[in-house]
Amino acid sequence: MQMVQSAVGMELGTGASWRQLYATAFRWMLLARVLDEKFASLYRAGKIHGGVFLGKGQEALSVALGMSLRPGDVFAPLIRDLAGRLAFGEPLLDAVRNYLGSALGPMRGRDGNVHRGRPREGLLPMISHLGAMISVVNGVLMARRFQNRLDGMVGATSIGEGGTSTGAFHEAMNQAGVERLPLVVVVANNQYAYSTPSHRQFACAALVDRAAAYGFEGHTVDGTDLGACLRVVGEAVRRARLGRGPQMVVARLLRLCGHGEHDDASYVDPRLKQSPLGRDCLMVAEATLRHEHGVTDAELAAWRSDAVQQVEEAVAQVQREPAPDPFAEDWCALASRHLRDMQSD
Amino acid sequence: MQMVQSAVGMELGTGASWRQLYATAFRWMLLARVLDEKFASLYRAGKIHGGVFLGKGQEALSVALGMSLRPGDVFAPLIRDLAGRLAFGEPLLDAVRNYLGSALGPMRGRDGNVHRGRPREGLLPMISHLGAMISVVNGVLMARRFQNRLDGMVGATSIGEGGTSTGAFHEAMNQAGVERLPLVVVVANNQYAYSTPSHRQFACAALVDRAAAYGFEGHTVDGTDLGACLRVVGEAVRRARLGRGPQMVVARLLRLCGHGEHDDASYVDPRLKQSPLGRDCLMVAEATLRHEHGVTDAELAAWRSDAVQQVEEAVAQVQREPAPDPFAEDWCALASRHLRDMQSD
Amino acid sequence: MITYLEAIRLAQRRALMEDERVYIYGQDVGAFGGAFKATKNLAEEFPGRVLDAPISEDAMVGSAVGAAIAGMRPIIEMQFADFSVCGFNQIINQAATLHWRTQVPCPIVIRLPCGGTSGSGPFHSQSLESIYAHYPGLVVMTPATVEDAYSMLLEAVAIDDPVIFCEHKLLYYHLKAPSLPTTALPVGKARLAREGRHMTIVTYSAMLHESLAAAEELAAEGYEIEVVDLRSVKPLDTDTVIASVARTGRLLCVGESFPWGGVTAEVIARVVSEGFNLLDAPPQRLNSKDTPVPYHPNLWAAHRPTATTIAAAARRLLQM
Amino acid sequence: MITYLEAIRLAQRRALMEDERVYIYGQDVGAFGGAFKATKNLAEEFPGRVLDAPISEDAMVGSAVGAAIAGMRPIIEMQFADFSVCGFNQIINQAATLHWRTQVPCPIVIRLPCGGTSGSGPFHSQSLESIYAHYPGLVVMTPATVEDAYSMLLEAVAIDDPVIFCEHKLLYYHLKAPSLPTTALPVGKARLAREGRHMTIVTYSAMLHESLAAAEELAAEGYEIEVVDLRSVKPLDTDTVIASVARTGRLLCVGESFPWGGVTAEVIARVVSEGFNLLDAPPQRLNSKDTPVPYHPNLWAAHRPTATTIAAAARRLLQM
Ligand SMILES: Cc1ncc(C[n+]2csc(CCOP(=O)(O)OP(=O)(O)O)c2C)c(N)n1
Ligand SMILES: Cc1ncc(C[n+]2csc(CCOP(=O)(O)OP(=O)(O)O)c2C)c(N)n1
Ligand SMILES: [Mg+2]
Ligand SMILES: [Mg+2]
Repeated sequence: MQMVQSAVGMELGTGASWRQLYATAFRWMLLARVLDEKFASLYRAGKIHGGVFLGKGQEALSVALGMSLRPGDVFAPLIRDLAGRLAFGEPLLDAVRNYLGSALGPMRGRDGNVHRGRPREGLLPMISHLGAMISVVNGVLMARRFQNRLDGMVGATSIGEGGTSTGAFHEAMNQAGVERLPLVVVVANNQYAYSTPSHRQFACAALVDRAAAYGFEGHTVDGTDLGACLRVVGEAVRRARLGRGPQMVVARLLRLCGHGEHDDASYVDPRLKQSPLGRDCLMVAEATLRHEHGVTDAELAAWRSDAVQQVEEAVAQVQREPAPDPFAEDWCALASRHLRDMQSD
Repeated sequence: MQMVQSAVGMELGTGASWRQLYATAFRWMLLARVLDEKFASLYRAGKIHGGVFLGKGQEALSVALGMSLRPGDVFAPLIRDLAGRLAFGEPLLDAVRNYLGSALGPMRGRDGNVHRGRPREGLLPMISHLGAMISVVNGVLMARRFQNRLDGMVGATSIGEGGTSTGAFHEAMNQAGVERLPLVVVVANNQYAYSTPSHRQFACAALVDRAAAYGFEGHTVDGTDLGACLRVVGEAVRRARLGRGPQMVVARLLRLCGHGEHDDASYVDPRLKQSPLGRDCLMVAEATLRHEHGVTDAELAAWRSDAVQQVEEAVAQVQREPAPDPFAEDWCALASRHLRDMQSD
Repeated sequence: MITYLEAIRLAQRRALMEDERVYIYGQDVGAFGGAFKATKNLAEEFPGRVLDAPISEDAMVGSAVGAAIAGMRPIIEMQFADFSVCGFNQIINQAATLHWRTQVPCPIVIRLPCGGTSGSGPFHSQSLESIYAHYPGLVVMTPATVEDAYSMLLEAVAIDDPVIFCEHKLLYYHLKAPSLPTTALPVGKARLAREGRHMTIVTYSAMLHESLAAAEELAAEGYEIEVVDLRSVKPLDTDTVIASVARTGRLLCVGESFPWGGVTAEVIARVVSEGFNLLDAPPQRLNSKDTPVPYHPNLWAAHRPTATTIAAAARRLLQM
Repeated sequence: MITYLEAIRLAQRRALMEDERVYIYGQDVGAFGGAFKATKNLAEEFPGRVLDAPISEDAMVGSAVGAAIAGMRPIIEMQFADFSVCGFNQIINQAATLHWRTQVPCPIVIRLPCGGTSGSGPFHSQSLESIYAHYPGLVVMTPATVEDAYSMLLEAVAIDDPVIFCEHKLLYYHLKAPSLPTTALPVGKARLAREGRHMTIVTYSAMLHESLAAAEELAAEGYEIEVVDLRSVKPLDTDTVIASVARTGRLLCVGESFPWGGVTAEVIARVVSEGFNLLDAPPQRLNSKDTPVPYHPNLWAAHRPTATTIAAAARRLLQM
């Protein structure tokens, strides 16, 4: 995996300019948005089996996490993290291959869509069961501690506000607190878990109240504001890296798409859509780039066409790639081939 | 089940005197202690199979909960709740029968020791898996809401600080918050979960911080002080009953026995034993009765001999009762007998 | 025409209508009507009785047990069968043991959208009937037809034990019947789905349809295949299976769950221990392969039994 | 003399000594040495490598998977097998699928103190081998002897897959051997525990000893019973079983887990589908009864198979 030079490599105020950081983040967001839209249209065209799950509206938060991480860190993204994945260094091809089920993809067609990763390179592939990835990140960090390689390293993961209701979330948060691991958990409170509004999901005044209950430092951020996300998430990651223990960031935002592309999200309260939460972080960031950083229309157009080109090329390439061949499979789930269990099936 | 008139029936300051309340509580504690000691000696004599789990040091907290409840409430006690069970109205015979495996016991020898209850009478029998009873209490309360019978009713349950690390605890607490149920959860932070000290169990400054994270009101109490327990637990129950939503009480205390009677608890830090936490709530309460309420030696001796007599009689009776007969069992776990699954075994 | 899914919805509607002890609890089952729309409009029609749950399978099931103790008859919808394992402890240790321990019945229904569909992958495709059927105290229903989906769900609500109700997602939309049934076999009875005399295929759920297709294929070759639909895998109607084997002398068991243990092994073990002499050839079985369920349609199609592989296994068995 | 429990402790000690990637994580495994003392003194001897876990089975297993990804070889102790179901999702969906999905191995060992003991009741007595063996991607070991407890645990740590290591609590203290083994059968191979020619009993774990006692009883009646110890139930060594059945013509399978599905059904299904003609009588099986495990010693003794009931089943089979 070619890891990109991440945001924290050029820590805020040290070296690279804020403008450069902001612009880089924006370009990952843009790439993620263009790719997500491509997935949506491939889905509508019947080219993708199963579901398509987009990160629309959550790119600013996600990219801030991805850019705050470095090679050597570990990251367990969730369903709406295309921007963060790309910023962390996941090749765009991985995403395309996994959605199209290419035999050359990271999961070789065995698993699909957002269930992908490269565990050896620090990118953990999610299982569907919400909350289950956090303790896996903890385990990587515990391993690095055993190996005396934990210093300066961070583990990061995302979850939705709905996922915080799982027992797995609780056990893993508590475990990270007890072990005082350099874990950063970013909660995207996008107001809905599928169709379920937050008041049917939790009853605390603010989700960030849970940070203290686990011995985490807590942070909140406006997830529609890229600058705020870069600052707050970056700071949380910095603290974890410095050994200040686990960090939890709760972002307020709105999912600007369906739960999956099969869902028209008609249950979303129109007042929320019209509220500041309903702003599109990509457009907000674009406006900031124009007005505060003097980015021109021409630059923006060039970035977009670069993103479109990357996506089109990747899709064109993957569409020519082989599908997995069931006859070439040896249908054995064990690494220890000699222990495969023979039986008539 | 003959339910005793509980403490809240004579709410603090209304009617029955504080002295009377305190003395009643003390007598339940004493009965529980005497019975627990009897179980320990039966265990040492090889008369009890499996384990014996005592509530020594936790009687004040437990009795305060049991006495705050009324007939019609629901209570899911845990392992160290003999005093609370008795105060709630569990017949002493149930405890003895369940430990000795009498066929006449509430579980008919199918389950043993602390795994007993009378679900139809509001006393839920624990399963071993920690945290699992809380959502069951929630369910009873949800049912009463459907049935329009929730008003003025309370559901209560106990757990140790170790049990708060389970996913089940979290999911159920969150559920109670969302449903705004009249649930009272009493956490006995007795500093150890089996041998595991609290700093390996959780990392928050204080467990009561978790109350807010679930939308509960939180309370703390010195679990060695019967008066404080009656006041604080009583107040939590009162608030739940009045519709102020779920309540969490965290008590500080020390387990004054092994995890079970097989365990000498040699891992307990001697400094804790010598600290105020290590006081025996029964002796503290006895001193209070003597010095503040003018209870005489003769009265105390009479109460004790009454407790001893109740226990001895019950044990003598149960020892003559039949053991369950495996040949009389029909070995069917289903209520729908006609659906039993025939197979060679 | 009524689909399998609509039958499930209508059964729930009828249960809500006829029995005020019934309520439905699960993620997104309320106003949204559920991920598969099995509860569409029910929240509106039965205000306060169809509740959205947090993403807390353990608490969902635990609370259902408590409600059952207090006299209700909850229906719990798992969004996918695969997520039910997050409530596993409550299902197998709390719900399944309650009546045996306390004599208090535990009438809850846990609806599991089960089974593989193309592109769903390892975590949205599992068939869990073999896991739940292992546990004493549970009834495990696996309806294969629109009629059974309807009548068995009603019976699931009516009986006094926890029922694991395995609905096959592949049948939701495509399986149709002209009307709702007015009569039904009782739960615990298997059904002769097709008569024949050369071989018995014992199966259930979506595999019934693959098996029937295989039987059709073999009919063209002159073989008459009897197909038994188990309907519920626990209780398992050994008598009907053995009666069929007595007629045909040959047994092939087909299931979609993983190959180690499970329904097919249980059926064969029962038939040979009780009906050994009825067999003219070694009983055979066909399950999915011993890996997680794959995402890619090509792999998925090869992972589970299909009419083609069933017909091939049947031909081999017919030659033995 | 070395007990079964001490063999488990010593295997862990050796693993810690020889492989710095090994660590132990579980409730009370540290200074306390574990609920059964299987890790006694290990925390002291290997500072920082034997860690107390919170009461969080899900997180215990999840973190083990993460550590395995990062190159460690964790051993997770469940305090009782029964509590492992609180980590069920991580075991079957996270650990078991990792290698198949990603090609990254998941070398973790989950030690389960299994099986019934008198007075332990429904929640401290379960035998879960049949449940875990159903899932692709797991290896399930069920050692019945002191030697196997030692050598198989070492092999469990060495292999690259998640291993469910089922230790039987009844054997912990009472089963003894003069010394640790120096050689061992590889995992995946069953063992002829007793030779005979009239019947084969296939079993594993504590039921091996009940079966051997039954064989002894029957020897006095002139019957020579062959006893096969499966050692691991997944992989399951069908070849050794069939070879034995080829010699004896009769098969009785004995297991302690619940009767529906599971090891005994799987063994029989395999034997009949591959070795039907070797059988002179219907294969039979004996499991625990179809209820939770009872608390009272009288009930418990009747719930599980014993030498007496095994001998009775064997006699019936010998007459068939
Ligand atoms: C344990 C578990 N239960 C149920 C599901 C089904 N499910 C998938 S996504 C989802 C909603 C998630 O909501 P949230 O965590 O808020 O994330 P969002 O989709 O809003 O980003 C649900 C219920 C699941 N994946 N895991
Ligand atoms: C889910 C689960 N895991 C493990 C256990 C084993 N276990 C029984 S009691 C106990 C310690 C409980 O500690 P705590 O909750 O603090 O209660 P205390 O014994 O101190 O009263 C443990 C680990 C269990 N019962 N349930
Ligand atoms: Mg959400
Ligand atoms: Mg404790």
